[in-house]
Amino acid sequence: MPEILTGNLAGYILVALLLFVIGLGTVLTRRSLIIQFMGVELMLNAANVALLAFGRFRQQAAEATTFYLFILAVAACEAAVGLALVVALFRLRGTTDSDRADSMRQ
Amino acid sequence: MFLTFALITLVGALSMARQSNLVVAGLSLVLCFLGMAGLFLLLGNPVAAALQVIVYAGAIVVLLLFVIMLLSAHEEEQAERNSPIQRWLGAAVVAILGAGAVKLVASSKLLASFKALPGSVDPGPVTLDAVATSLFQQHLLAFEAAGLLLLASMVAAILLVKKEL
Amino acid sequence: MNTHLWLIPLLPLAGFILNGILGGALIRRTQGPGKAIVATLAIGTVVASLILALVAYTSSLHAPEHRLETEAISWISVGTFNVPFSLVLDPLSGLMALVVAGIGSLIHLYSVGYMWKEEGFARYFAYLNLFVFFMLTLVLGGSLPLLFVGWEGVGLCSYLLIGYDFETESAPAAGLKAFLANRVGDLGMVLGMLTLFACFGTLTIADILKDVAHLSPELGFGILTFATLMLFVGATGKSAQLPLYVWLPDAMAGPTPVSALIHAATMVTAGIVLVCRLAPLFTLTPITLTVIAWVGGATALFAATIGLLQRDIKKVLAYSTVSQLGYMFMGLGAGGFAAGFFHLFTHAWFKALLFLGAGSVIMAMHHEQDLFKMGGLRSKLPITFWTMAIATLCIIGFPGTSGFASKDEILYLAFQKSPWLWAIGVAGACCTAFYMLRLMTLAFLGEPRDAHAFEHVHESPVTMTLPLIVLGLGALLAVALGWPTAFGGNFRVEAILEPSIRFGQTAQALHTETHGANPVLLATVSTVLGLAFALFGYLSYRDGLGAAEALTQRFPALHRLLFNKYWVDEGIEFLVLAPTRWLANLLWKLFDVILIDGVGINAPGALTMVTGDFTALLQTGRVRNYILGMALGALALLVIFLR
Amino acid sequence: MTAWINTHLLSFLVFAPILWGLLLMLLPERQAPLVKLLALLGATGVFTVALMHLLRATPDASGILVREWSPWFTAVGLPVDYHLAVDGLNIWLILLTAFLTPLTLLGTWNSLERKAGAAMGLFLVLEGSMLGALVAQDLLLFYVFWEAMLLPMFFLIGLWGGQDRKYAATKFMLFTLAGSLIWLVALLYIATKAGGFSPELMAQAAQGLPFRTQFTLLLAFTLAFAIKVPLFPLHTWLPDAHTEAPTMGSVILAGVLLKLGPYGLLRFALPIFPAAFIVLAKPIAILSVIAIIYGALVAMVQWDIKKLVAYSSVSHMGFVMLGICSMTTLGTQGAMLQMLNHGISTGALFLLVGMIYDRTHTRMIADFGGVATKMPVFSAIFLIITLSSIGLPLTNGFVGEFLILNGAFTSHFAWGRVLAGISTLGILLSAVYMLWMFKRVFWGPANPDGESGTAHISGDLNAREVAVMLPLLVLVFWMGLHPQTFLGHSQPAVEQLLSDAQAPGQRPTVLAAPEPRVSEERR
Repeated sequence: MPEILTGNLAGYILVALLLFVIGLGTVLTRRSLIIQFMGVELMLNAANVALLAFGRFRQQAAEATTFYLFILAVAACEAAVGLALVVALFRLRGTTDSDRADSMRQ
Repeated sequence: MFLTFALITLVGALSMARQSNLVVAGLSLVLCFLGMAGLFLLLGNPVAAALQVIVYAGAIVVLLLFVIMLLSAHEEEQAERNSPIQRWLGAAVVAILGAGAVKLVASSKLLASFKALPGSVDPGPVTLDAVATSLFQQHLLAFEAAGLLLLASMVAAILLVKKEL
Repeated sequence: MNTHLWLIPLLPLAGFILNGILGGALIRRTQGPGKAIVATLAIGTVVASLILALVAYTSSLHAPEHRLETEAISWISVGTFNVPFSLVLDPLSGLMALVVAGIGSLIHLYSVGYMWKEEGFARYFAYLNLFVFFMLTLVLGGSLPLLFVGWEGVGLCSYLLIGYDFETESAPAAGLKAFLANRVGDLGMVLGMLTLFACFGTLTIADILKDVAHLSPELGFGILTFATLMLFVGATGKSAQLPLYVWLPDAMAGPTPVSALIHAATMVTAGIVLVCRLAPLFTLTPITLTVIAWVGGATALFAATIGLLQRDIKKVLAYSTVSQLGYMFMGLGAGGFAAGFFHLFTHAWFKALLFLGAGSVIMAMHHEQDLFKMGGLRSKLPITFWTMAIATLCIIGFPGTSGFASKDEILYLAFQKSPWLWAIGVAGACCTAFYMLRLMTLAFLGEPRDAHAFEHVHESPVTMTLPLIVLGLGALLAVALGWPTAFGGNFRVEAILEPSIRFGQTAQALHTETHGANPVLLATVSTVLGLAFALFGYLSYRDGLGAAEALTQRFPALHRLLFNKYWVDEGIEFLVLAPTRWLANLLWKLFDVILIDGVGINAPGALTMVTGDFTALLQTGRVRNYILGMALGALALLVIFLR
Repeated sequence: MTAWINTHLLSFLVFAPILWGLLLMLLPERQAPLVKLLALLGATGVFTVALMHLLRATPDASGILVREWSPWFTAVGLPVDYHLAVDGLNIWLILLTAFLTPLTLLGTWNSLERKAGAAMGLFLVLEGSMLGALVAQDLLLFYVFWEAMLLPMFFLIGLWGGQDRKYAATKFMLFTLAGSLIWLVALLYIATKAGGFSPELMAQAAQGLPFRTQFTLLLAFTLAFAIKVPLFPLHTWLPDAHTEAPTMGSVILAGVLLKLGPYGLLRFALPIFPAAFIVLAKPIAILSVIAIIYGALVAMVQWDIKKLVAYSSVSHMGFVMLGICSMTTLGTQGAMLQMLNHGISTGALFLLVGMIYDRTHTRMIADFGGVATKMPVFSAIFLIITLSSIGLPLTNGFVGEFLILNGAFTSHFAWGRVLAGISTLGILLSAVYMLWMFKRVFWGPANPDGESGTAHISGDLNAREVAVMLPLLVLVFWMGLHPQTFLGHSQPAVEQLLSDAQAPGQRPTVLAAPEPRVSEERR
């Protein structure tokens, strides 16, 4: 069994990176704002995983958790405001498709 | 154990990414977050695991689902027009980044130097005490700022959604 | 010292200002009395000038060098460049001032009757006063720029007075043409002044002439020739010589008294005055003198031939004026400055008289100017007829008249210059005799051709006939100033003008090749030929138009050539004006609009816009595309930094 | 107050109009009548102060009449001075600016239909910045004001202009900006060499540079100034800007703004790079002559009166440039006078065109004809100004042109005579286009079309308009009869300038700014 699958730092980081990439892929390939939103959440969480893993392996778990908390707070804010924006957009345009919200085109 | 939780996390994430039904996608996200909580436990961090379940899997995903229900946008809408460039380029970026990530992790000497926990000084699981001490002593100002941010975003969300004040 | 000299030009200026500002309102308020006040003011100022000029002239005869000068008042002064206001009254300018003020006041008087019913009575008199002011400035100015002030000023007044009937289509066009033709000449004038300043470092006439005397022959005669040639170009413009004469016939669109004063007696002679003023300078440049003589001769004949067939009474006189001015230049060019000036002097009287007479006829015929519609007016307009007859005798050079004296002297000098020049002059004189008799016969003799108009004809009021009589007397008495020595007379004018023409000179500078000739024989030949043509003119038109038409049919090509005035106006339009307009349009549309604006300015602008439009395609407004871009960028950075 | 004015006169002249104008722009639109009155009062006040103080001032040893000088700030080691001064070169341009502003305000009292108050406020800001550029002696300060002039003008054209105002305003802005940005590069280059922004320092530094460098730098300087003049072939912004600008904009554009070009050339380019200037003078002189003829020819075939006058500006400013490039006292003095002449006569022409535009809302020559019957007073005034513009003797135009021609004719420049000879053609052509236009607009039968401009004319000039024109008419004759009033001040300055240029070695030692007295007081 390769070492990486046993839960060393490299394993955690790999998971974090893959999560990030999946999140990015979601944002890039899906059109529904809500699911793009989920992708963004996933990317934030990938950072969380990496943060906590590094914190653990570098003996600073408590500190890392504190920052995890802050990320959590920011994510919560982002979710609240972002979803509010989605709702507002839906009210205005009747859609949650990000491609249809293209009035910024010249 | 690590492998199990990692697989749960990644499968949840992938399923979320490919689901066409938004509700199912949201539930996949819950699965992903639960897997992540498991990983946190393995990292000796029950505090984070608990928060992950409560806030993410609980509050945020519920919020998402509420919005899906509210807008009754269960399915993704029909595309206005095809954008193959976007799709293929996106896929390519993801593929390159994914491959790069694997290669990076595999070849990184830095990561390799943390091969295992230095057994001699296992600090034990993170306690709520330690987190609280760190939070309220070193990072009090940041904490207050975060509180302010939450308040501001609450106000903003209400303002945005409310039709007339 | 001599401050009163200033009053000579300034009095008419005051008249202009008062009449110009207040006259119109006054006439609108009070009608008749207002007009009387305006006219009195206008005439009064000119008459006052005349008296002052007379006084000044008499006192100048006792002054050293027969000169009166005013103190110089600073005008333009930059470093060594000094142009003051200063007036000089010497025999030349004195005589000219007398002519201007004298004939000017007569014509002012005449105008009262002629213009009484006009709307712009005050405007007319204001312009006329302004003209007298500028003309006196021109004559008396002590420096070339001051002379130029008058020079341009009389051009302006001529422009304004020709365009007096500004509501018509033709008068403004004629005014514009006059001003522009004059401006062409003025270019020469300016260039001449520039050259003279570069040569002498001063533009005061007296200083230049004094320097000329000390000029060593090797130094700069080429440039002096250029300067005098340029000054002569200026003179051709103002004095209507070839090729710039075209404005003068059109200028007849102005009121007739204006034609008499400006376009016959005074303004058009400014060129002759200028040449006489700078006589020592011109004497040094024989090439210029030759050019002057030949241009003058050519003009004399050319204009006279056109005058042969004109139907408009004023046009005949206009071409006659051009022709007579040509004689004056011929005289100047032959070295006879005094002779040229003398012809100017006599011509001023009889040509003004002819114009005023024509004005009287035109008014009697209710503004009909076509000779072919007149006839038999002698009985109805006796004073006009007899005074005009005197003038006619003078202009055709009937022995014993002033015209004979001045023209004969010029022809004699011309013969000395070149017999061909003399021949041209005689040919011109024959034409003159023909067209003058034609004019008189058509207008006054024979049967009335327009019976209806003839019914209402009656002699002009006394304000108009009085000037005619005075001018007639003047034309007769002018001969007192000079009678050719060949006929046992005394060419007094030469002695009178001596101090002006030889100013600053010590030695006789003029040495031209002379052709020995018997003056009496020459005079006899030219006079007999002239009288023969006069008779021919009378006989051709005595019995109406029939004989003339027969002649016309025998020489149709010649008739068309002359009747259409050699197509000079059309030629100028075709060769000068049209290409200029075409060039201007080309410059504007090609250079400004296409090259500079199009290629230089707007093309880069358009390029920027097009580039912008293309790059704007990347801006889809879709957030996914932007994120993709961001991801690509991040990827690129990663590749760059982690490689 | 009096004492303060005495020591801070120039600052007052510059900043009073700017601040007053900004203040007026803040007032609401419904107060427009009041704002107009306040603007007029302000402008008149500035003119009165300028007239009283500047004409009374006596020159010191170096010919400076009034001076304000203190260190301003130091940027990357280069000291910048707050150095304002009035001497023989700029005194009459300053007075011209201060004189034209109230006249223009009064002359366009009812011309603007909307937001008149704001426009007048903006106009005062423009006046202040132009005065600033005229008095600034430090090159960076000059540059700041130079660019500051653009903005109010840009908005005047762009907001209150005619149909194509956006195009014209953009063109004006980009054209001038392009020139001045290149100039800025050269300015910074020479400033780093000189260690400061004072012209004296720069002149010293320039002498040490190789000739090619000097020449290149001078080219960059000249480009900025030549665009402002505007010199052929950089002139095409002018007809558009003039045509589209509201009357007040056209007046001040022709009256003052263009003069900053030749002024800058005389004030900065010539003293800093005398050796290179002598070389560059020849091509510029040729371009000026081309401009004279070209502008006149093109003016001839215009059918918009304003455009015609605009092209005539190109022609007249060509004379100014020719005078400067003759490098003779005569020519330069003529150019100084011609700048004032052009300001007076072309400014007056634009005012007059504005007056008839107010009545008829057209500027097309073909729409008129027979105006003299309906507006005799207007026609008389227009004729006098026209004559002044074509340089009839006894009016102002003649003296300037004659001096310039004499200067060019006697210059050391070998082709000077030829150039002077060719440019006399400009005198003829100016008569052609001006009088031809006069004939078509004022004389002849009225345009029979009932919709034509002439048909809309209801009355002659009113008392306000006559009051605007009278001072201009007085000046036309004053400058024609006694130009000495205006030449006297600049005579020593011009002589000094030219002798310095011909012998660049012996210039006086560089003066330094006095100790930072003012700034300490401020603290």
